[in-house]
Amino acid sequence: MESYGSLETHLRKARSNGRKILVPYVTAGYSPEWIDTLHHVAAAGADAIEVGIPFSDPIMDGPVIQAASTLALNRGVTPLSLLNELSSESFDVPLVVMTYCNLLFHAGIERFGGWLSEAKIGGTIFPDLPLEESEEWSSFAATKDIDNVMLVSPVTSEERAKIIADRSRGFVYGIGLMGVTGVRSTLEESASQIAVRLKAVTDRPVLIGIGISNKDQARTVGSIADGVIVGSALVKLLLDGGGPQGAFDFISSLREGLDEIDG
Amino acid sequence: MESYGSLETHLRKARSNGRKILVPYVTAGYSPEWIDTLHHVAAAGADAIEVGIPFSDPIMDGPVIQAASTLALNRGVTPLSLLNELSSESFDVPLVVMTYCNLLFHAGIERFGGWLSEAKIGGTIFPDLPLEESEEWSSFAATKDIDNVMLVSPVTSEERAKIIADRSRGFVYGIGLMGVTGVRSTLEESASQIAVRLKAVTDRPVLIGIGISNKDQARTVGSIADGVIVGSALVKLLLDGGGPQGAFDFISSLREGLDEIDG
Amino acid sequence: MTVDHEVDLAADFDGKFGPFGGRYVPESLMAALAELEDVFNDATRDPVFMETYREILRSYGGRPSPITKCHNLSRELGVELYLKREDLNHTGSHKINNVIGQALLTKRMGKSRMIAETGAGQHGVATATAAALLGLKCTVYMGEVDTERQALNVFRMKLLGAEVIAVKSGSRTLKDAINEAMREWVACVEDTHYCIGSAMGPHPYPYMVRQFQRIIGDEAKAQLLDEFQLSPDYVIACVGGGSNAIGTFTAFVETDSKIVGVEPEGGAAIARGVLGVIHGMRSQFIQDEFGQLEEAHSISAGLDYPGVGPEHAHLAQSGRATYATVNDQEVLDAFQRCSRSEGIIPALEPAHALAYLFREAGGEIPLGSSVLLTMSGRGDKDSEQVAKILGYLK
Amino acid sequence: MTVDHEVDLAADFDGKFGPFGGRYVPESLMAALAELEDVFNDATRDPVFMETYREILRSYGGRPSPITKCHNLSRELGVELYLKREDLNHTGSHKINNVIGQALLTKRMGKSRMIAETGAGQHGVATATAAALLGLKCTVYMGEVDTERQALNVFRMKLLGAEVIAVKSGSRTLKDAINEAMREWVACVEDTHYCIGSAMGPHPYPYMVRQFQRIIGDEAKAQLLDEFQLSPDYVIACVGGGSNAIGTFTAFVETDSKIVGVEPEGGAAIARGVLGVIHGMRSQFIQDEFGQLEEAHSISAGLDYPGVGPEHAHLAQSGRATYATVNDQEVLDAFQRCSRSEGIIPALEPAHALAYLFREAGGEIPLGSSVLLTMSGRGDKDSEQVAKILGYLK
Ligand SMILES: Cc1ncc(COP(=O)(O)O)c(C=O)c1O
Ligand SMILES: Cc1ncc(COP(=O)(O)O)c(C=O)c1O
Repeated sequence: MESYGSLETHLRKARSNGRKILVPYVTAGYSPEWIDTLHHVAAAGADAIEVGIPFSDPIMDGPVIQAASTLALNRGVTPLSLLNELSSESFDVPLVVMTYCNLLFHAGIERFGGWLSEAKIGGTIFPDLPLEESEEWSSFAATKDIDNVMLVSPVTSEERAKIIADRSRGFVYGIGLMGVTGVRSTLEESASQIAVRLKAVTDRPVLIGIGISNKDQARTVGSIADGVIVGSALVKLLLDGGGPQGAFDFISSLREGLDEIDG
Repeated sequence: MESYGSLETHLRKARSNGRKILVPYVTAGYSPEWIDTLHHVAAAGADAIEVGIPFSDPIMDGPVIQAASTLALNRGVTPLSLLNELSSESFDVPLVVMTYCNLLFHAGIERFGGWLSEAKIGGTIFPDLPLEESEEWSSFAATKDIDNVMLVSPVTSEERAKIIADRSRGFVYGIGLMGVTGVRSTLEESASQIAVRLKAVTDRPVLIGIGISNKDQARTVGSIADGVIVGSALVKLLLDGGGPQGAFDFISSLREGLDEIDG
Repeated sequence: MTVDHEVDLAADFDGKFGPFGGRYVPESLMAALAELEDVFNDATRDPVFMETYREILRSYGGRPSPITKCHNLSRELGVELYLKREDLNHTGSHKINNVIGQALLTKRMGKSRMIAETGAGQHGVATATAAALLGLKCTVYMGEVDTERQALNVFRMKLLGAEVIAVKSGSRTLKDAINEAMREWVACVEDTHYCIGSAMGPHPYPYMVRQFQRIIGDEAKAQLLDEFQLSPDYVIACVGGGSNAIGTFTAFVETDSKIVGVEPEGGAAIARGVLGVIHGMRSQFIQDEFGQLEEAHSISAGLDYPGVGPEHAHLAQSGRATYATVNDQEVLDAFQRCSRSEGIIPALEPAHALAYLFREAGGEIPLGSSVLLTMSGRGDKDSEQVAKILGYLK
Repeated sequence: MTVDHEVDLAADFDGKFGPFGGRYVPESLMAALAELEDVFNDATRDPVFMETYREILRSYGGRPSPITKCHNLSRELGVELYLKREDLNHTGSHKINNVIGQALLTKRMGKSRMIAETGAGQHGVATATAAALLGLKCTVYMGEVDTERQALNVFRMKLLGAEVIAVKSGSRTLKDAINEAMREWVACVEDTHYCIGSAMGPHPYPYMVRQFQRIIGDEAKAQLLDEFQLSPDYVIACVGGGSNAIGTFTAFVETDSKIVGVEPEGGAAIARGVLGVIHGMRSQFIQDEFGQLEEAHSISAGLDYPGVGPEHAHLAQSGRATYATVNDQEVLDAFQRCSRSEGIIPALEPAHALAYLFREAGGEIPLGSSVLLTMSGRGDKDSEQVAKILGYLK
């Protein structure tokens, strides 16, 4: 049960160093500069980066990430072309692919796993692959040193949350609110609650995502959880023309916020 | 039963003089010159004139007479205004009003009868007042020396035709074909047939109308019946701008045709 | 559930409803009307004919139409409202009851063609439907103005195989379409039946159409008794020519129910018309001072007729039924309220009946009353028009 | 006539149709789906619930819908054609069967609101109707492209009290409306039920919708036996998501009848799709080489879905049913032919089933066969579109 790959090893190490974990999300291929953006985000103090592979029907994503996905798809990118781009890059932090399970099943677990390996991906997040259907991929992924991260929602029962946390690898993704990805001006109470609940049932790194958009929110949640995932706020900045440097500045400020937390 | 008014007296006299009877139809008020038209038509050799009082919903009339009625109604004429115009005129031949029974019932039999009397009208034709409903008006009309003319159609039974012919006053109107008023290029066989049938059941003058549009047709039918009624062909000529003189010429030619018949 | 009204259907009848009714048509049509009357009387005494009529209405037309108890509106209004759901019939209104009957008579007379007048197109579509089903040719007369306003229904009739003639005479609306159909009928009466769309025209039409439509009220009466042990305090229906209303009322004339017909303010032949003889019948019509027929003006094309069937004139005169009017705004409001409260988008015609009920519940109609209201048709046909009026569509 | 399928309705079921089906949704929705499954299983074992469901469909929806034997088409085609007349239901299609069931479940779960996706608007109108009837709030998601193409249906939904949200993401059509409804559901699952419109989506939807729609086939089977002493040789229905088809087929899966589902050529998820996991289910979808969902292209908005319900994928794979495709021209021809020959203007969706029959009568379908075909909806909604295509309207 307590086996895991290098993604989780990496995050556990950060945590044991008293560092709060910061995982920014970037939509792959949203612009030709996306690779550059990843490098800037890494340099700004990310502990891992979530790379979204655009899917035609992203049911867990709000308008911002949908828009980024559409931009990317309209540029003609494919899962393979994006992963190919990544395979010739190297990053100091692990990459975690976030996408929908049809892309996995369509390519086939082995083929898709192969593409991920080539791109040196350390983990995967499939928001529409529930516990009950995840075993096959999780096991195969493990053979490629890919940690399949699983999600727990505010309405997941205690019992089920524990099972999911056990089965998850890399970290446990606590969903901060009932809703899809998107920028929210105020932090939902549910974000801290899920953090408390998850910390109580697992020793695995607990990261909270969805609805965390700024330094204050990151600091609040980060003081309970092991860290945070920030997606739409970053992507919005990129879509608004912030560029790699803007991303760097934004992530740096979040880093700062997290670092202010009294370990 | 054999009582009748001056209209019938007039037509019987013509017939006994070996003359074929010609009754042209003119829509009252179709143009300011309509009275003038009546005079010309009388002068051209009509034995009586059918004067159509426009009604909003003339179910027995085809497009030509409908158009004339609409012209008149759009000029703002009313049954009373038209009859008033007639009351200050005088004609050598009897006038027969043709209209629909709602105008009669709306004004009321006595009032309408009074208007007709004032205008020196000798007869009436209500194509939508059937045998069964005609008694009240016929009787009242008789008191005003107005002959109520009744119609027999090609599909009227022998028995019923006889009753209608008996009840009719002025003349018996034989409907020349199954259809509404209108110009037809060929004469229907039914026109001669109804003439034969009616001549066999009545001594009253038998005039055939509907579908008789030219000299040849008039001559053919007139050689069997006591005469003909010509409506749409004349009205069409008037609508086409033929004017009183055109009407005179056309009626003269029909007169000529009828006069050629070997009494 | 089948309602047996064979006996009554076959009753002979002289064509007069008190001083109203009769047969005022050109002599050329008298024989055809006499034949129609005979064949109708004969057919309705023939169990095979009646069984065929009922079976087509059942297996093709969707009868019996249900009675819907409207829980929401009943609560809101303080009365118990029951709708007779003619909107669920094939082609979307009560019109099918009549056209199936007349199409069967057409075949029985050995005729091969039907003609019909139509205003908005509902009766035209129904007639074209019955003609398609029974293999008859069909020509529909429609005022030119209406063919433009209701282009989609023109297409539907053509789709069903009918020929549609745009009538260019007079006001180019329904009354002129009736005139034109009558004229055409004179010319082709031998092989053609004129399928009149309401309980109007010369005898036997008002009577015959009523008998084909009385299935509405006969069913409703039995259903209310069966399902709710109820005899309604009020029976309400909208009145254009008057067929859905008379088809409903007939079952209740001999009961204690109060009967209300609802006319549009701009076409209230009973409230504002006077006696006249037009379109083959003696009845009430909206006319000018000399007896020229006027145009009706109502938001609902199906009630846009300046006359009314003679039996309604009689029921009004005798006091057995009362006739109320509602205005276009009340109708629009009722259209929306019924949609929202019950999930039933009514045709604008029965929305008149609803408008009256909404206005009078707690007024003329005492709280606690039970009300049967005939939902004569569905509102799909009217949605575009209402959307435009309300500014939702251009 | 009432069909009793209580026992079967209450059967538990694991959500898998062979390798198809399942429940692939964000974790936030898993609890709601589990609750829905429980409440559904419980409700369908509760005689009071089932009686309410049936009674609303009867007294409000117009059930049972009749079986119409098509004498004219049967003669023309050389087969015996029986139509199951879902077009006569309230709101004009089979959709009402499902939404009444789900609206009742919504109340049973103590939720106050329904959301729904819609393509052409039929399911949206049906959901808004059920919501109005049962006093629920309602929001309908509709691709922006569709709100423009079907502006009138948008108005109808609003008239019924629903809020309509134009979805601007992706291709702005049905598949995106589904995505958006799912997303919205995640955010409001506590007080809101997602009323999916076809036999698709995550478990228990495909199963639940089938159970609410199987009244079609259960009734039809009993009616054919009752009225015609017949068990049909062929059972045919059109397949979009697949609800009318599965609702029909279920009664015949265990009989000898041959079963045929008909897909549009441009949206043939079974004939041309491949295995995928989208919209919560494992099934067949039309996808690009990497698994991105493609848009469907069909003349009929109701079949314009690039996937198909999982039970159809299973019936196809197991060979128990066959799936055919027809093209838009065949559908247009069938639309016209059925109108003209039978006086029934079909919706474009069931015109697909007719088109297959017209093509294959005397071919794949031997002369003399008896055929049950589900007339899933009426063509009023499509008349304008067809009139434009045929050049009758601009
Ligand atoms: C739905 C509906 N109701 C009522 C009417 C009015 O006709 P009648 O008064 O004959 O019932 C029409 C006429 O088109 C109609 O379509
Ligand atoms: C009349 C009709 N038939 C069929 C369909 C297709 O849906 P399904 O495949 O779920 O029956 C629709 C969908 O809108 C419809 O309106």
